[in-house]
Amino acid sequence: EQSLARFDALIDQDSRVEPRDWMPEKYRKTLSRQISQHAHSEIIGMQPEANWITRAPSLKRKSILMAKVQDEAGHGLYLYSAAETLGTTRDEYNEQLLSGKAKYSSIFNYPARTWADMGAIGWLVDGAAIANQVPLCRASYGPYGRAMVRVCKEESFHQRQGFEILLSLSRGTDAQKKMAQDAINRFYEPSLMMFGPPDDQSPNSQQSMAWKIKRFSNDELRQRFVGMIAEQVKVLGLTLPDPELHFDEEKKQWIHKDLNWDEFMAVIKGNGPANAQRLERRREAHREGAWVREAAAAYAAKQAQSEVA
Amino acid sequence: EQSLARFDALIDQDSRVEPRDWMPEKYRKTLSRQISQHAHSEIIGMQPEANWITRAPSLKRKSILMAKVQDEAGHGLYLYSAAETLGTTRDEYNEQLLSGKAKYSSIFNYPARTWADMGAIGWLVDGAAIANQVPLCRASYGPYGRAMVRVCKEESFHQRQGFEILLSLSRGTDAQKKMAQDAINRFYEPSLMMFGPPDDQSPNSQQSMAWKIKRFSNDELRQRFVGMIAEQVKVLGLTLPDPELHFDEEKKQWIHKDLNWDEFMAVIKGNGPANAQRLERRREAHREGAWVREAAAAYAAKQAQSEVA
Amino acid sequence: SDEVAQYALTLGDDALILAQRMSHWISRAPELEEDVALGNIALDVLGHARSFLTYAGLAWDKTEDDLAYWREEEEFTSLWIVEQPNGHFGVTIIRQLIVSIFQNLLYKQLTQSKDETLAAISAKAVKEVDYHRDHAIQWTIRLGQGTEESAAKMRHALEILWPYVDEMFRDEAVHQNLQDIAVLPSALRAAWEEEITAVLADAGLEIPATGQAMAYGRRGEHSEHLGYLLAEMQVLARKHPGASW
Amino acid sequence: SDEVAQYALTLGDDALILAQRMSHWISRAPELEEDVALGNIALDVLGHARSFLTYAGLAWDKTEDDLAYWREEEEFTSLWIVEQPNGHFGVTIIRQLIVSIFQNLLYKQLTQSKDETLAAISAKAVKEVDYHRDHAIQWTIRLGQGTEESAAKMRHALEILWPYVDEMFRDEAVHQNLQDIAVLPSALRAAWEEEITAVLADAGLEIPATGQAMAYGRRGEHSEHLGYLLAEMQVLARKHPGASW
Repeated sequence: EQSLARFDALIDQDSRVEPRDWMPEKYRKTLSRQISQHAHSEIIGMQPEANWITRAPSLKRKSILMAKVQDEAGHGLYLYSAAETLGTTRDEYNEQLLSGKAKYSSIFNYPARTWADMGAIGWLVDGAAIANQVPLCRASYGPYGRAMVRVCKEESFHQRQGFEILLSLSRGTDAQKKMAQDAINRFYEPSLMMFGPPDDQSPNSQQSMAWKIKRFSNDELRQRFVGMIAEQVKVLGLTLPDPELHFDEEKKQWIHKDLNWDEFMAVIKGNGPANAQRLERRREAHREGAWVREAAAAYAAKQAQSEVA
Repeated sequence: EQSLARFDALIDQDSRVEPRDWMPEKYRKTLSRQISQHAHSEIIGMQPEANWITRAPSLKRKSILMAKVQDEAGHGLYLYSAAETLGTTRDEYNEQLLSGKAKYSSIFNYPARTWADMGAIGWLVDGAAIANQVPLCRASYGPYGRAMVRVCKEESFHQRQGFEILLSLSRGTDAQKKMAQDAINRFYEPSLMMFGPPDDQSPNSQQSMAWKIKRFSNDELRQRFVGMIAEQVKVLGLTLPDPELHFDEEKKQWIHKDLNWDEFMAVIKGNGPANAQRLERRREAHREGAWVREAAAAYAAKQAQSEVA
Repeated sequence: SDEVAQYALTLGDDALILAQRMSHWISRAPELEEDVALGNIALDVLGHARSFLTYAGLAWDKTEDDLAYWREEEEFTSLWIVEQPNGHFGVTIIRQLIVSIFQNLLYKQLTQSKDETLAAISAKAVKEVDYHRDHAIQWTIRLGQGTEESAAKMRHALEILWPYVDEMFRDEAVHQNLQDIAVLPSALRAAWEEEITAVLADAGLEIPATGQAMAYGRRGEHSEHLGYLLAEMQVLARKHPGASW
Repeated sequence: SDEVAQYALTLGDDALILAQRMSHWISRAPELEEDVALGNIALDVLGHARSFLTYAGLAWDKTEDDLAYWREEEEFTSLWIVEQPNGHFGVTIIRQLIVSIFQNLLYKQLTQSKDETLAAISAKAVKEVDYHRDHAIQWTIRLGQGTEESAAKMRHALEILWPYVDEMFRDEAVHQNLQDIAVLPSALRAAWEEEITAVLADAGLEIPATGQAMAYGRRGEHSEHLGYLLAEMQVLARKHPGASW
């Protein structure tokens, strides 16, 4: 009882909960799921972009893209570290991912079909991620908040790079412009859905907000994001595939077209275009790396033994 | 003694030695080595051409090339069958190939660098092979002679196709012509060396000729071949990379430049450009196919058992 | 007509991409007999591709090579199942099982098409595909029942490939607009399922519980694999525009 | 001068092809830490490639991208060792061991070059390559001494790659014409052998008894692998001649 009071006080005072602190089991579980999903998303999210590293059309872009995908592996690493402080190991989290039990951000189940997707993913997907994540830097759980600070810094860099890719394309040849517009057309709606279902259909959000894990509702964040990209797309001289999109001065909010939540649910359930491919690639890397990890462990054990002796 | 007399009589009468017949151990060994080397050459010889199947520049050429490479697998199969009649199994022959103990035609240790190599290999390499092989259709060992009849029929088809590839290139764009000439430049000398060392440095040839396995000497065959291609290259409007090449009216023979026998020996010893790659590819196919062969054997055993029961 | 050509293009594209995948096996098979068998299959399927593409090209004044080498990824109409990588031998066999049973039913039906050329190409193709189907069935049973390792590999192959089954049977405008000429893929599904279920049962295997990919190859929306395949297939031809070979 | 540019091109080409190979590992490594490490290495090496190619291009009024994307296979001067496929992780590690020890000695020496640009690029590169070398050494020891399986895989990796060692140390005209500017590869051989022999000994491995391939990448005569690599690397850039990205 005293513990709970202390926990509630920490939350009330906008102070940080740390790994050593007592916390309600459901708080732990919620965070464990959320942080590990986030880590999984970074890892799976490497794949659509890795798909264009070997084919990047200039060495500069290749270099930037490699650095970005590598950053994502890094984000995965420190998010797993944050998640591990909740008492579950990285191997266990990884097992959840490989078995299909754990989720990751659904948007990575869409294929990266053209080079322009490197731009759209950076601008829209990373953009939505940042909108989601900036408030998480103040998340009540200390290790998560601190990990997010690092992640957000790099992500905003990535978003700018994505925007630059689209900007170059939009100022390029007709084929390049067309490629850029096509990528935006494909990623617009899925990126809006990255914030999750509308507030009235998102039952878990309330508790997360009470715990100060989440600071804004799905719809609030979506509003912020769609307003931002509605402005930025003008700089590109391109359009968002949403004729209904406008700012309603009365309601003081952005009105966008209805989103295809059926598709969203189908993708989450494993029926997206690339779910099977993404998971299999992860499993393959795990399977083919098994002998390496075993050898490294065997070697470490021998070393430990010889140090003892 | 009676057996030997009978064997000698068969050879004398230009009759065929058959698997059931007694034969000198050295005759058996010579044939076993020669036929299996020939089979290995067909198998390894698939690789340089397989290198261009997925990139063939027209669907017609792709189709012809696929059929050709597949024919080579077929040749390998019936040559191994002929070789097996001498008392060594295909698995044993294969083991000799994979371990590096057995040889195969050295020319396949050169890379197939461009599409024009498909032409040069067909015209020069298959051409030289045919010159070697036509007399083998009358080889004293029955199964070998009969296998060669089938092989030769298909090879001459392949040679014509190779020539046609070069002909198309020679009538094509400048880049195509250049590609064709370059391929001829690279394959000319190695193809002349396919007939083996000059007669005065080829000690085993005498015995093979006495046994009527071999019907013409290395130099005789080389003469025939070089005379043929010297004529055919004119049709292509291209040149052989041999300024010394001419027919000596007095000696009644073709004079060609000195061949680089040091390189020939180095390639045989395993130091050609592609020896390591060729063998490793074969080993890889063998290694990765192991589970398939094991499963097939296990299934066959189960079937056999259930038929008995 | 343009519509018939569009339909022939879908048939040609499936065959072309599958032939390209299968041809990679030549010189890499688990045993020599399979180098020959897989090579034969690849050659047959390439033949079908050439017939269908040549026919499609007539409507647009294009050759088979124009269509194979000079279209961009989004202009190809192939199914995702044929784009999937070869993987190990068992993956290739399961892909062949899925596709050749489908093609066998399809071509058989197409011999009844009111379009005489499609009917004639299919009449020739169906005999060959019948052999491909048999080859895939025999190997599925052999590997499914062979060793524990081979059975596990076949289960894995089914899991990898099953998500691309639904797409094969989706009716698109290209089918619906051509009554009595095209075959509605959806109409083949029951027979296909019956047949493959029986084969898998013989092999001691089961239909896996996977999702179904939102795959729209017919509309030019392809898996991430196709771009690599085309880059390799087209590289030489594209370096020499206008050249004859 | 043209000669210095030619030399810079050889350095740039080795780095570019190696970076292309290494970059394929990102998202496929045996553990996340290696996704990061191999990605770092690829990124460093790509950086070296860009510096050398940019420098080479100055002599010919060409950009790094002109040189990377618009040359044909026979114009590339890379060594066969960097063209070799990644294979399994152990093959990549042995390739890294062979190449990074070589590059470390080479760049160290090149910091003394009379050509100031080459010296400056090398001074930066040598620090990074020193880390690559260390990474390869640590993994060689770990895998050589790890399990029986890993030791066998490392022996196999050595057998596959050793045939391409001689080529690294062959002096060509491009080196001989540039006294005090270029490093003679042959001069590095003794130190390289000493170092790699010691590492292999620590790992319980040995120099294998393989042949040496007649490899002449410096003259534009490449292994069969390079064509595929370039087709993939160049495909997009070549579809859009003159475009900026």
